[in-house]
Amino acid sequence: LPKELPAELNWQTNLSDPIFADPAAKRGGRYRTFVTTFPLTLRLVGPDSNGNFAGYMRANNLGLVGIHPNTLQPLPELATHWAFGDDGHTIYFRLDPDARWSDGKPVTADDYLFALEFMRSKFILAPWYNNHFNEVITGIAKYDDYTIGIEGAVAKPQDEMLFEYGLSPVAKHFHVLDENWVKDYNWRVEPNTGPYIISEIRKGKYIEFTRKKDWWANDKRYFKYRYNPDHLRVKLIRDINIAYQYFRKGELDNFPLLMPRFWHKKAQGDIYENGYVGKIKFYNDVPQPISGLFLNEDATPLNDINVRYAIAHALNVDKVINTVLHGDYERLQSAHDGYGDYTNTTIRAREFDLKKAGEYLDKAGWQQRNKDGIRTKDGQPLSIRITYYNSGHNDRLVILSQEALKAGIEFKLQLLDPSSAFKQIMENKHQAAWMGWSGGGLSPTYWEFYHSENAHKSQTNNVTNTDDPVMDAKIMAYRKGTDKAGRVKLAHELEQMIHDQGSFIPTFKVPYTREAYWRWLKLPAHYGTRTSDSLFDPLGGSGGLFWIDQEAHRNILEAKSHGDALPPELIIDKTWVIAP
Amino acid sequence: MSLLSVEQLRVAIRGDDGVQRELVSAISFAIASGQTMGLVGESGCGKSLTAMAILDLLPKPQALRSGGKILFKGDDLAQLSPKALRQIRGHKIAVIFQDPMSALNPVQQIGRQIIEVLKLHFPQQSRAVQRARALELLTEVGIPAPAERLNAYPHQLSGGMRQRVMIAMALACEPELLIADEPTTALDVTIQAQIVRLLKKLQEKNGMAMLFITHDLALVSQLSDHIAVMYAGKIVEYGPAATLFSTPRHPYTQSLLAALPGAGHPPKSPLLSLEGQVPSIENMPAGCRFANRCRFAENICKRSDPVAEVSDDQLESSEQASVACHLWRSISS
Amino acid sequence: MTGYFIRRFLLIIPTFIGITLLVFAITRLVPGGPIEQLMIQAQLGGETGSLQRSQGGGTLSDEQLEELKHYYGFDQPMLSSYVRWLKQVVQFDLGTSTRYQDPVWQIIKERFPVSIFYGLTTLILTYLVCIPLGLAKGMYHGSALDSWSSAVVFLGYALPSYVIGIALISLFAGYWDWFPLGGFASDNYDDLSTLGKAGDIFHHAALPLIAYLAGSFAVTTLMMKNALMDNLSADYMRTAAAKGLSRTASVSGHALRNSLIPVATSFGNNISLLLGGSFLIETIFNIDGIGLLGYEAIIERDYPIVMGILVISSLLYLLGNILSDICVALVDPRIRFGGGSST
Amino acid sequence: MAGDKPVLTVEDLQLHFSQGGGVFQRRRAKLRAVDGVSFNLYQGETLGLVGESGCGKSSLAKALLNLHKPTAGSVIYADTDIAGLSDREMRQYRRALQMIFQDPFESLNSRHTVEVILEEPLVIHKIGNRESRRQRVADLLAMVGLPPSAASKYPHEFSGGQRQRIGIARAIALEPEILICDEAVSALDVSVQAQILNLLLAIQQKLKLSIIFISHDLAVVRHMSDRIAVMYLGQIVEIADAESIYSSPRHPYTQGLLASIPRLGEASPIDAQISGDLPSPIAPPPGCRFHTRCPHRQERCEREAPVLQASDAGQHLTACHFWPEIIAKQSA
Amino acid sequence: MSIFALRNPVAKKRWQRFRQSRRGFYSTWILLALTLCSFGAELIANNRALVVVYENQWFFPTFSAVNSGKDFGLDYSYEVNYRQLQSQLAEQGDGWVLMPIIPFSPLETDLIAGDFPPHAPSLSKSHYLGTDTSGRDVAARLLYGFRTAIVFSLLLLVFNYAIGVAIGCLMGFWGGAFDLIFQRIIEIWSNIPFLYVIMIVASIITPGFWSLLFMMAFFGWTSMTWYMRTATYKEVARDYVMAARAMGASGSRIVFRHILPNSVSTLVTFVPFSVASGITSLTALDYLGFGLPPPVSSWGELLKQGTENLESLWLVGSVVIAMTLILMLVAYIGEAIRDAYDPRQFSYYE
Ligand SMILES: Nc1ncnc2c1ncn2[C@@H]1O[C@H](COP(=O)(O)OP(=O)(O)OP(=O)(O)O)[C@@H](O)[C@H]1O
Ligand SMILES: Nc1ncnc2c1ncn2[C@@H]1O[C@H](COP(=O)(O)OP(=O)(O)OP(=O)(O)O)[C@@H](O)[C@H]1O
Ligand SMILES: [Mg+2]
Ligand SMILES: [Mg+2]
Repeated sequence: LPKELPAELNWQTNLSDPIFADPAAKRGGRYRTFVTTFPLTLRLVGPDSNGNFAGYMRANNLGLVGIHPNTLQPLPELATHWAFGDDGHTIYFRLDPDARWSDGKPVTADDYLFALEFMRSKFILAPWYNNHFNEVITGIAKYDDYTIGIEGAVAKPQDEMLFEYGLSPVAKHFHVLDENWVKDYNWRVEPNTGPYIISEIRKGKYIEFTRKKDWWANDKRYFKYRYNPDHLRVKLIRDINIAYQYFRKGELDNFPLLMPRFWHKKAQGDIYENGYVGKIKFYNDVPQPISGLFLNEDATPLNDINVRYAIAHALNVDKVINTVLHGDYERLQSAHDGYGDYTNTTIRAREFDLKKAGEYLDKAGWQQRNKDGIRTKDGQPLSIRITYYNSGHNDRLVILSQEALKAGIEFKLQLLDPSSAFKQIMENKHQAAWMGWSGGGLSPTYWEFYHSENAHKSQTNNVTNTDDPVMDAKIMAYRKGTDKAGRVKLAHELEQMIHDQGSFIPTFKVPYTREAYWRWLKLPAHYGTRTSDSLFDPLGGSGGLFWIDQEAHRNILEAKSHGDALPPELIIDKTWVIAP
Repeated sequence: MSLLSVEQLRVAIRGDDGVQRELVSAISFAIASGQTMGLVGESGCGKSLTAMAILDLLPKPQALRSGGKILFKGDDLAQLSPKALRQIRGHKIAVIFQDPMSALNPVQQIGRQIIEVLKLHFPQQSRAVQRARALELLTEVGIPAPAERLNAYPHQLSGGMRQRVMIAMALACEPELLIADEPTTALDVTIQAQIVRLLKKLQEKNGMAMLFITHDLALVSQLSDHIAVMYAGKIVEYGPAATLFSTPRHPYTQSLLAALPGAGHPPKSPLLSLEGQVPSIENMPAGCRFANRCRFAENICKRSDPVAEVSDDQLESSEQASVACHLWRSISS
Repeated sequence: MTGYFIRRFLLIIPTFIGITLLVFAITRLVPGGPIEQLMIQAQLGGETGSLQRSQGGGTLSDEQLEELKHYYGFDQPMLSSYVRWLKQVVQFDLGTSTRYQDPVWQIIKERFPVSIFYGLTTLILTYLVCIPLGLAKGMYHGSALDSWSSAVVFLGYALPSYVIGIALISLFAGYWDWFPLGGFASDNYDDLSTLGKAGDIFHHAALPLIAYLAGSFAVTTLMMKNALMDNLSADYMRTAAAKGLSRTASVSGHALRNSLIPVATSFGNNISLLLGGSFLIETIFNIDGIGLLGYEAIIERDYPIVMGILVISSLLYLLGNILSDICVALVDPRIRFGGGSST
Repeated sequence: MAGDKPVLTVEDLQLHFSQGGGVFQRRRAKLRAVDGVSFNLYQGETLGLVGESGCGKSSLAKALLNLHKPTAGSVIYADTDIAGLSDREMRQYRRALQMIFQDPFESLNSRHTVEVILEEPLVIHKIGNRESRRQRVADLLAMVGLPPSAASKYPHEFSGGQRQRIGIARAIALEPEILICDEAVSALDVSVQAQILNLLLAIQQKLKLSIIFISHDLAVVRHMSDRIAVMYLGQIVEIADAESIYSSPRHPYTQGLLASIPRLGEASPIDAQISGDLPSPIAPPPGCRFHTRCPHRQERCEREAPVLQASDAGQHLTACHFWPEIIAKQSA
Repeated sequence: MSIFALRNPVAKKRWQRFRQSRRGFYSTWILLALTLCSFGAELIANNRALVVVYENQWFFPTFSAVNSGKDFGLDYSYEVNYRQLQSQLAEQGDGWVLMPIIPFSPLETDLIAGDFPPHAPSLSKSHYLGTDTSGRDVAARLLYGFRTAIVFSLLLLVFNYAIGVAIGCLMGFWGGAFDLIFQRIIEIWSNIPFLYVIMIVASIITPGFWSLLFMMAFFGWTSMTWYMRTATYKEVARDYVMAARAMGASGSRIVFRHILPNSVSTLVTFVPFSVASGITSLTALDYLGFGLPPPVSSWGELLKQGTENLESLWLVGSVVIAMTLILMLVAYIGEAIRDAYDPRQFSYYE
């Protein structure tokens, strides 16, 4: 990073994209939702800071720039302007002088410098952050109180750099970094920059957020009309089925219905028929988790590509979708879906086809069948152990193994608890792993998953042990590329190679979100945005769009107590649906 | 008139197979005030059942009184209401049981157990009076340091003392009839002798009648005015203590006496023993129950059950005596 | 007698050490301890949240692993860290939770009131119901009352309590709305009057209590019934009858106390259940009790909490055993532990 | 009758049980069940052993057979001191020393048939093959007067007398030299008792056994014994041949005991009877152990323990300081 | 109640008394019948036909190796769908198929077009108790699950008793230091959190039938030990043991020939309750997901599905009714055995 701010920087900002909140939104009310485990800490980093409550905490910390949920263009958040250095891996930010911590102190460059120091500190006991902020972000410079520069490790396309190398500030005046930090800051409410701040904690019961009175960003273009409820109450309800009972009684405002069983079977009855509660299915367009069956190429007989292909053809994913999944999920066609241009849409996952499976197996020498109908080679039955950790997937795997048996392949299902399953997989002791990696970012990553440097080693993400020099070269080229078009091309090629390798069998994707909600919750005209994970997310970059209509609240309660029926509501929105 | 007269008493037991079998069949005897009647017989012949049937203390539902009358001062105990019967139990008729350990409540102080009877039958008495009476009773039965013993638990006493406590309890209401069911079987000879002396002394003092059950022939002969010999649920011979053992008539009584060591037998000489076994309840013979072991048995014995006959040579003396044997006349001659 | 109990207390020590040492060793063997959890977290990527999450993460260096091991105390050999732990325990310091970062004792203490409330109420209600019921069943053995109560009691015994819990909550809280859906008290508990508070707690406690109780009736009731039947046929009952006592009087005056002996024996064991609770019921009814804490601690490998609960529960268990003996000695004068002369 | 050489010599035998106890208890109460017993047993004789319940008769029997390891003293059999031998070393002597137990219900394993029960001693001592053992079992049954069909039955199917016969058959299966009958007939009725006594007498005749006959029934003991020893609280207080014990008992306890037996047709004598209970063997009274119940006790009795001795030259031994005086007083 | 034991008159008496208590006696027969049924489960619930007659050839698919579709002139080479074959042959008329009463295997997912699992009970579809969330027949899974549970708990019982009896017996027989040490060990043992151990094993191997069984036996033997210890102490003091020693019997002979047979018989009274607890704990483990691996039929898994899908009442209903039924039967048997062993059931009052 240069000592002085380079003069000829091209400062950019974005105040021209359409706003995505609804000006009709009304402030006020208390929004009630739930988590299934009570947070163990309010820290954002360090041990146990990754529970399902962490999202609420993180979403209350703005970044330097955000992403427009529909156009995917960068938006100003804590920075008003940004500019890129010549070397291809530095960015400069002009900070918004309006930005304030929740305790009223201004957010300045020092808080960013401190953030890096903080994230690199041993005291936070967060090795992943330590690594990330050492290896990915290599430097930070303060040019004045409201101008900073950040240097990343490698050159990337500009849009990716903005998010990869972006940084959230950490309130310097709040933290004392020493070996007691983890303990001392466990339950302290850290100053934040977002719209809400924790106002009440009842351990084991609920946590309540209250909207800041004069939030500094209230009238900023992309924050206006958002984050409407005055209070958010996050209740602890440990059992999801019980949580649904709470929702049914109106003690929760909405309930996610992603699971087919909830959408189709549970979400029925008078509250729906009488129109007190509405249902919505909203298609979105976000990177899909990389979920499927990962075959370990180091484990016989999976080293044989024919066997891998055969397994792919023996996997009746469609049947699973059409039965236990109620036709709700869709087939994931390739490893990386939902990445816009990067996604290679020409790739089709291998279809369930017993004939093809049979041919591949014959070719691989598994011709005989034993008395149970399982194919054998040299007397050994063709039996594949599938390691998984989610007992909720029993149904799916049971159907898959039934169907695979028709092709003469036996699946032995090994359900382990998550830690044990990961341990096994990380040590490459698995044969096939049924799992999903969370999807994210703007473009796919390949190095961790497919580069030979990570193959045949424990504790890497290359769980298929793919080891192909041609692929290695392309991965390195892709990693280094800054030109989007070139990277897209490489990504398409790599995606094809992964498909040809046959060691990852893609399974499902869920290109939508589904909710049930009491009708006093109001959504904007278009319900959500392209990247809405959840329509009733009260916080976050694409959230906070809904509001509570107090009058409707009264009316619905009244109608309910009298048993009056309102017109039922079922919305299916396909604005963002991607044609296959 | 006799105080208690039992007529044709029958007791049946329900076996594990659910079939009822008569274990005590048609027993009759009578006890007059101030008299002691001894009931002897082998173990298991039905002595206890007879005794328990009198006060309806049979284990239910396994055992039940299946017939007969029990006249106590003219009232049939078998016909009394449970409430009326309770008034008699412990008050007019008291019982001492064989095993003093299990017959006392192990978790209650003995004083309380004694006072309980008094409370029940003399509710008008004050606590202090009852306590004094308990103390007096313990003294009377010869328990050393009785005041301390009142607060003792049964397990803290020796067998002999426990049996004395039982006796004290039984005597608390000065009953008119005392049923003593093998009160000394669990005790040693020296202790037994003490207890027997005690009972005799108390009987003389209170003038109560006593039904004394044992299988010890010698003991019963020392204690009783009349003796009934039971065999397999029947009284086979009945008579005054003075003559019954000196001139036994029933072959069973005879063989019992012959089997006793001592008296007529020089040491190390063979004793006269009774071979065979008591018939089991499951297959009681139709005829005389002793027939299978009787040296004199004839055909008639196997066929018909002998009824108790009054032995006529006793008629002159006012004492009642009877034998249940077809052949007793020929045997004794 | 005192000597005997002193000896019993001393014997707690080796047993206690045995239990804790064994479990301590197991905690070292179980995969997925806090370090591995951190490794997984690192592997899967650090953050969650829409676009900003990354795909997969990196691995930890050996140096980092060493540091973590040091932080959690895993760098020491098993035995020496056990000794260190034991020393702390002796000074009433149960350590710090690896998940909550709070002192273990404080975390457990926070959950005591709820657990003890349920434990104690269950215990009391069990005895209040089972003893009279067992008595009635014993006295009227074979009657219609006996058969039907057996059927009901066994039904409760056969159904797992969590199934009962779910059924209850779905019906009475979800469908009919008679009871709240869970929790220990209303959110506005503090504003209520004393009477209101009690009512509120009962209102919340009714369903979980039924779930807890349903299974516990069978054992105690049958124990009571069997003991009573044994005593009804005891010789001293015949003595009581011979005294002229009525049936009720002799049962209440004699058989009852003797029949309580086996129930008293089980009393001490139940003490440790005071804090046990069932984590499934606690999950269903949203009760923040010790059972749930323990279960989560095991699943999440929060060893200090596991060990802390173990310390408390095993001490309670061991003391409960002694308490049982004391109870029995109180009910049964024949028992004088230690064999010394007692007259 | 009695041979001159004793087959068994018992000297100062003691058997103490420790009461209670546990790891941390240092002081244990000692129960002196047998406390210094000496006597000889001669070839072919029957030695009766009487005394009240709890005076240590069974304990003495078990100590003799090493079933409880004696605390002190010696039991000389075949020139060996068998007291305190280990179970393994003891095994070779077990053939010669056998015992019949008091309770015929308790002492037979109810899970085994009579055949198994009777065969067991032969199996243990590896006598004969299966065939010959079967034969022997049949012979034994015949000897004790049981039908051959009894072999396949279980003990529960027999009456008390029959069960005791099985017990006797088992004891004589190994043709022992010495047989200890520990209250072998106490649990039986008179009519059955007579059978068993006759059987024992017959077997003794046949096998030339030496018998120690334990009972608290003095009439029975008298009928069976050549010599009689009277025990009180772990010690022998009087030992003499049966005739002289019965005709001229010297020890006040023996006298009381004899007077306590009810006799057919006789009223019980009121005098010379013993009152009170047996003191606890954990804390036996000092001096003469009987002094707490003795009608003739004097101050010396409380201090000084009498020795078992014959004050005259005869074989009638008594442990009492004052027996000559007492006898004199009584005959007066 | 084996035949040889009945020769012993005591056992005979107990058997008689056992038969006296009607409820327990009938329960025994019902449970026995159910158990036998479950052992023959393949003949009751199976997707393979019992008999196929095709072109005058007889096939017995239940007992033979897998028949490929081609064997019956179908166009696929994997295992025949006999239900289809049945209707097909019925139409064509060149053969017939006899299916078991429940024509589904417990692992088979039968998916009905136009509806999503779980399917409600239906006679016409032969899903008498409906299907679970993967479309597997509930009745079939109940039956097979019962077999697993009963075999599991019986084996568990054998292991627990074998270890518990051996150790308890030795504790009672040797007494002293051995007794004292084992008392402590047992106390320690019974305090180990069981879930923990299951998790260790689950992390090293998938908990299968046998591993789970060994685990549970490893921690379950303690309760029997206490009982055996007291029983042995009691037996050792009895005369017949003394008699055996007087004959010169060795320690092992005394233990194995005398003490064990006498003290073990009463263990029968505990058997029903051990069986019940075996079944419930297996169900609980399955419910928690620490039990048998899928797709093994298990009641716990069905229960879990049922509680999560309360609106599909047949799921939770059938498993709860089945569990209640079995456990009630077991409890009644237990009562009857107790009555048979301990007949002192009388009072001195009416
Ligand atoms: N509750 C019962 N159930 C079954 N049988 C019984 C019961 N009570 C007694 N009997 C049987 O009745 C018979 C007579 O018993 P009872 O107690 O009257 O004999 P007893 O003459 O008093 O014998 P003992 O001298 O042994 O006391 C015995 O064979 C006994 O087995
Ligand atoms: N195994 C034992 N452990 C401890 N004390 C014992 C044991 N066996 C016997 N005793 C005690 O030793 C004393 C003598 O008992 P023993 O059985 O020898 O008496 P006994 O004369 O045979 O009595 P009985 O006539 O009742 O059989 C008694 O106080 C008894 O309680
Ligand atoms: Mg009797
Ligand atoms: Mg004895």
